[in-house]
Amino acid sequence: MAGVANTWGYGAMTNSLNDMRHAQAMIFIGSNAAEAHPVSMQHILHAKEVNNAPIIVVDPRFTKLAAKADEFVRIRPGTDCIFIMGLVNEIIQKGWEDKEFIRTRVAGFPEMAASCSQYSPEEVENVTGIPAAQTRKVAKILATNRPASLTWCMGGTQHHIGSSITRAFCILQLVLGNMGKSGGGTNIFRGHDNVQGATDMCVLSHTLPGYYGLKDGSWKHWCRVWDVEYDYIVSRFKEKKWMNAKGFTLARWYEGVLGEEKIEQYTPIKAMIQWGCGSNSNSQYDRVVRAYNKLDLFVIIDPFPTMAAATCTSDNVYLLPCSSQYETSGSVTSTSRQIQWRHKIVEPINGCRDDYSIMEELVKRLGFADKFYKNIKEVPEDITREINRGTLTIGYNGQTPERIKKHMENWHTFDIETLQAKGGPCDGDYFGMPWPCWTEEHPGTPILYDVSKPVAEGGLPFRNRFGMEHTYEMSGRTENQLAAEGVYNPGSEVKGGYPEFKDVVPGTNWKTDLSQKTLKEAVRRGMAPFGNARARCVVWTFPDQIPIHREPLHSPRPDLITRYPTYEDKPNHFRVFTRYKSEQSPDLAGKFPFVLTTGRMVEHMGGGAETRSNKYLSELQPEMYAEVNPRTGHNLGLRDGEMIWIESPEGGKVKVKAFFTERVDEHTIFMPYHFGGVLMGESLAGNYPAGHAPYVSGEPANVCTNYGYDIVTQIQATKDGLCKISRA
Amino acid sequence: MKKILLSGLLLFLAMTGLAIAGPPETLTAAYQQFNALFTGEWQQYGQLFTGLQKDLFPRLFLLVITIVPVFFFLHYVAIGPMSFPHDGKQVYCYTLFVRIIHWLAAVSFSLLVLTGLLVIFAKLLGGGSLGIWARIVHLVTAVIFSASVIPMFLFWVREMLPAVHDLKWMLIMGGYLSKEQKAVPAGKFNAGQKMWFWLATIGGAVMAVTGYFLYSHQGNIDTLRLSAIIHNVLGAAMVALFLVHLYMSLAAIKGSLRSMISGYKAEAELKILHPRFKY
Amino acid sequence: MGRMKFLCDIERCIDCSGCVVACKEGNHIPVGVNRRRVITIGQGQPGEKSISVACMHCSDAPCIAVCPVDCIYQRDDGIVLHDKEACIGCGYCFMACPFGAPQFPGGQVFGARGAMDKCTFCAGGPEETFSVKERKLYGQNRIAEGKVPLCAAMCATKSLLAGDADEISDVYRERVFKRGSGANAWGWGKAYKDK
Amino acid sequence: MAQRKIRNSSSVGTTTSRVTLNPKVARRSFLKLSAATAALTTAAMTTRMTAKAASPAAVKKAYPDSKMVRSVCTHCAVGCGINAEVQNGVWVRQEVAQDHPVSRGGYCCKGASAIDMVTSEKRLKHPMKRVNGKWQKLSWDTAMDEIAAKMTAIRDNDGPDALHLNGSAKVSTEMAYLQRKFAAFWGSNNVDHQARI
Repeated sequence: MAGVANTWGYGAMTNSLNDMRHAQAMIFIGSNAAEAHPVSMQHILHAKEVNNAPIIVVDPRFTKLAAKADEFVRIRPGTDCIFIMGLVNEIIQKGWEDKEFIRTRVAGFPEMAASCSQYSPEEVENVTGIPAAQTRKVAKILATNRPASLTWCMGGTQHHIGSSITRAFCILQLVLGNMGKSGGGTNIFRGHDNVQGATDMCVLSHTLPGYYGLKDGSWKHWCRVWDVEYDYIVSRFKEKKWMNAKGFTLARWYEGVLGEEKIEQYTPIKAMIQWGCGSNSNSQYDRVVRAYNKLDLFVIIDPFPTMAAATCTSDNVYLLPCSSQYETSGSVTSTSRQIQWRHKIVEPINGCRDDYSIMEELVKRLGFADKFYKNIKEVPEDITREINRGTLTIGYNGQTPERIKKHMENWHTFDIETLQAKGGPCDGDYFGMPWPCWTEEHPGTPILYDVSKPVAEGGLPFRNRFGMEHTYEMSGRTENQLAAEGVYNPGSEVKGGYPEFKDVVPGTNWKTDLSQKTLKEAVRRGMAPFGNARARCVVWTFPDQIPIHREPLHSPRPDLITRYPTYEDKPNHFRVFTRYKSEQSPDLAGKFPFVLTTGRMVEHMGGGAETRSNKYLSELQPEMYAEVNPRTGHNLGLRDGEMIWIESPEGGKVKVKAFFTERVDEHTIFMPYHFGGVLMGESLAGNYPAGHAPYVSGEPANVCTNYGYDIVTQIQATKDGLCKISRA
Repeated sequence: MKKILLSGLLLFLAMTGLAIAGPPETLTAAYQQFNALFTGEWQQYGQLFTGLQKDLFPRLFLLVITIVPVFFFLHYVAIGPMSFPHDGKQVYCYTLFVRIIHWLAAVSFSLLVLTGLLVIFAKLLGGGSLGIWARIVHLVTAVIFSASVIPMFLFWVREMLPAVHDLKWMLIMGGYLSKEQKAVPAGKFNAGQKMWFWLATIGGAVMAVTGYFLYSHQGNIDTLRLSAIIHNVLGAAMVALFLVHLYMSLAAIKGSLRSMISGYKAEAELKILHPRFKY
Repeated sequence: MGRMKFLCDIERCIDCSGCVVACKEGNHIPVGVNRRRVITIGQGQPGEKSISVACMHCSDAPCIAVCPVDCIYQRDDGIVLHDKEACIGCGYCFMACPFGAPQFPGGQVFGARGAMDKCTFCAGGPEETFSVKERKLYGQNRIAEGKVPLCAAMCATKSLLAGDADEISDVYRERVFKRGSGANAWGWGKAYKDK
Repeated sequence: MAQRKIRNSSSVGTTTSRVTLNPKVARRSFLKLSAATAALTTAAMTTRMTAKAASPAAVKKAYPDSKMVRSVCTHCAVGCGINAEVQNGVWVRQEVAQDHPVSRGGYCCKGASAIDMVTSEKRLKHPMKRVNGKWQKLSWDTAMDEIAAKMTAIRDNDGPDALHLNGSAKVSTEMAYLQRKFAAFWGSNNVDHQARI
């Protein structure tokens, strides 16, 4: 998401699922929507059937989505960036780019075009394995069918160059001029039901809610929202410098426990609360397990015992049964940025408590309840109101609990094509008031950066977030970052680019003005509070200013490592030393000849604690397996259905059933990552509380996923590791 | 029988092989593949089974259990049972072991027939748990019968081998159609008994195999369909011969029941019915 | 009264098993019994197709013909139902069925099959409508509520259609027409797509 | 189920059995769960066999006095609507949200079994902790007291950064906000959730 946010302002799906009905072409890369987001397929197939929109699926694996594709492009894992930049190059070479869009709304285009010219279709073929003719064909399809919608998921991001890959996707859409248009956009399908909401609330170690960051000004803003003295919060930290330092991440927190890598923190991690978070989605899972057993205190809060409860055999582990989300209420943000109210269906089942009351009990005992709950009396509605008050950056302020509930009650009044209510109490609103929703009268923004609508009716330009002008290192050219003359939303006072709003209330800007006068003023003048700028192709704060290809840390192509080397090692990457150059070695591919990639299956979800505890879903998918191409299997002397060991270079290994299928090619092994309850061949069924072990168990694929983390976000690289296989 | 079963199986395998050869290229091809996967060559065995079960089997059994008794009733009235003096010399024909095995087989077979008919005519009795229990009893007795028929086969198989004089016996219908007591061409066992023996043992084995398929629902669907057809046709034949055996032992030959209890047969009887028997 | 039918649009089926679980969860079907199942052909290869199949509620249903206890019957609207209390579990309907629809839960004495179970088109059984007994033996009776069967109602991509034959064939015809035409005149999308 | 998929639908390898809906096929690799069905009581056939069909006039309510609660599926980010039918405080069935603008009543297999999240037998029903390697039940108050005391001790001895909180993308936005706020009040930036990976 960081890559997307740094391109045009916000890191979220730009259009909506329903809007994909208007696409003239759809390209999916690293997304298996048919399994991960099955219901979205009704809109996707609608576009395919009614608009005759070609579906292009780029994936290492012939997925169930690929079965619906018009063009299936089999790509080597981890080479998405070069393929997309190759497409961009091909489009520019043929002159198919949207020149007017680029002139008026895109920054850094010549620099980017110069950089990507190195990726000819032939070079793309050499690196990715995609025939040059197919790259050309895809470029032609995209050029002749506009607008095209681009979708990616974890297959595009879980690489050590994930932030470059996501930017490449954005650049492709900018070059084609597909942004801010119905039927176009970058439609990033989020995984969990409320990833968007939780990300917006920034349960993240590098920022405060609403993507405010960790700067002093951000802390002061939130202290004002919380109605608590800034000094009090400072006093809660060890020293003030730790307030501004990014914390450990979910991907590598365990390094803080194990002490095997150099960490940049005054103390190792000794206690851990895992709240609604299945553990077996972590790569190098065997190391995570070691960390669990080294903790002084480990609290698991979940409706079902997660695999963590079974792997941690030391005392000091607590299991708190919280209720499911159907037994509590609150808002939830879907991938289309729509906010819906999840009503409580039944009371928490006997013995369980909902999340809010667990939090309340904990905070009470830790002694800061009065400050923590200062403005929160009615749970959860008052919390929503506090969010409305403070989260100005992404326009979470118009979605009051009352409005969200009103939308839920009247969901039948919304039009399926536009998601706009026709008449009724929500007349004119877009379903779920997709953020930004600047005021309580604002209908929500169904399509980000759409300049064809007035701001008050859901239009927006690109965000001015990165200054007024910039001089590029590579060309020495200086470019104005604001949008060109003539690009504005209907009714805007300024008929061109303009900077973000500030000092409407003196001393504040649109992000920190709690009175929200700035937002209202901007909307009144028909302008976006965050300004009107260009989307950037060059992100000068990133290690790669323009997306370039770098071979995966564990590359199956040693010959390409010198040409496309990885980054230098990064000593303090979210408080932990992270290896890049010292990890990449040309010798590895000889010993570990297969590429290991992971993914979802439709029957299970995440770590699978919920779905493997469901008897019907367990019945449908009762076994862990690894997909192996029959040719590979037979060459290794294996039989279909036989048990095999899969080993990673880090020493993690799993014993799984070989499933021969041509879904994967001869160099690739695929495993679903939902299973748990078995570790390196040993069943942990006895470690669950009696009677609560899930119906089915299997090896977690992530024991085998390799070392490797994104240079910017530290997302784990689970999709392009190496492995070897042998008969068990 | 087994050959038919086997060839059916092979045919089926060949068909499955065809059915899953590669992905479909057109919608029509896809529909054809789905048809092959699901319904298979339903036209071949499915339709055959449906037709037979719908029109033939219940009527066949009804015919067997009505016509055969009626025929015997007429025989009993018109010709009457054979009767031999039992005060003469007694010949020890059946050892105790043979008799125990025979009775085990007899009781279990009777139950098999009874429960089998219960299933076929369950409609008249309302079905439900009665039918389910009939099937369970059918299974248990089938196991007992199978167990008892193996020793029976072993100790009688030599005497049961067909001989030329059996043809003559068949031509005169064993002499049962006349009131006159005249020696018929037969060894220890006459042709009728031999028929019954072979049907009960080999036929019984086939019934056991097909019955196992039907009960367990193992194997592919066409095997099940063939099994059901064979089980029914063979079953009807066995019920018919069972009734014959029942009539002979209980009514047609006075005292034959006693011989299977005591093991002794009257020499007078043997002279007429089993003259070639060297005791 | 129309004729109730199922129609699975294989161009849309994505093998998500939503129909399978909707049926099981809604009707409390024991594990191991599949009133409905999704089958895939050509898995992992271009041309992969999936289809969702259950009892098709045939006209002249072979199962009705072969049942030795006559426990299977057809309603006026074409839905084929059966009486579980009369069924003796002989399995003949399974052998007669071209679609392999009838299911037999195990677990009886000596592994005997219990009464047959199959798709009821969410129309319950011969018991009193909405009675506890009907719900326990056959599941929901949504037809009596005026609702479509769960599998079709919950189909993720609206691939599976259920209902009055005329209506669903209209829906399907319209889809086929649109696929051939794009949004404009018939055949244009295919014929003149690249100008 | 790899095995089933191979057997039923793969065109690679050898297949020896035709696809049927035969329960045996599913049971073979799933013995653990085969549920027993009670023997049915006997009943003679009666006139119940006569065909019956519902006419619109006969439409009535399957669950009298039930109410519909609108909610959202908890599995993926599509945000499918859920219509939950609740009778006397019990979620009796999941009704189809046919008019939801995004999902139009559609569910995948996970969403279709939403009710199982509440009814699953595998749900935990007591706070537990490990004592000498064995799970032990304890009351909510004791559990929370012990956890809070240990957290305070760790904070006093090692500092607030000795705690890491892994929050969730499966809770409501409000709860996610509280998780982040909690980390701030606790005095650490060691907080993260699944969006990272």
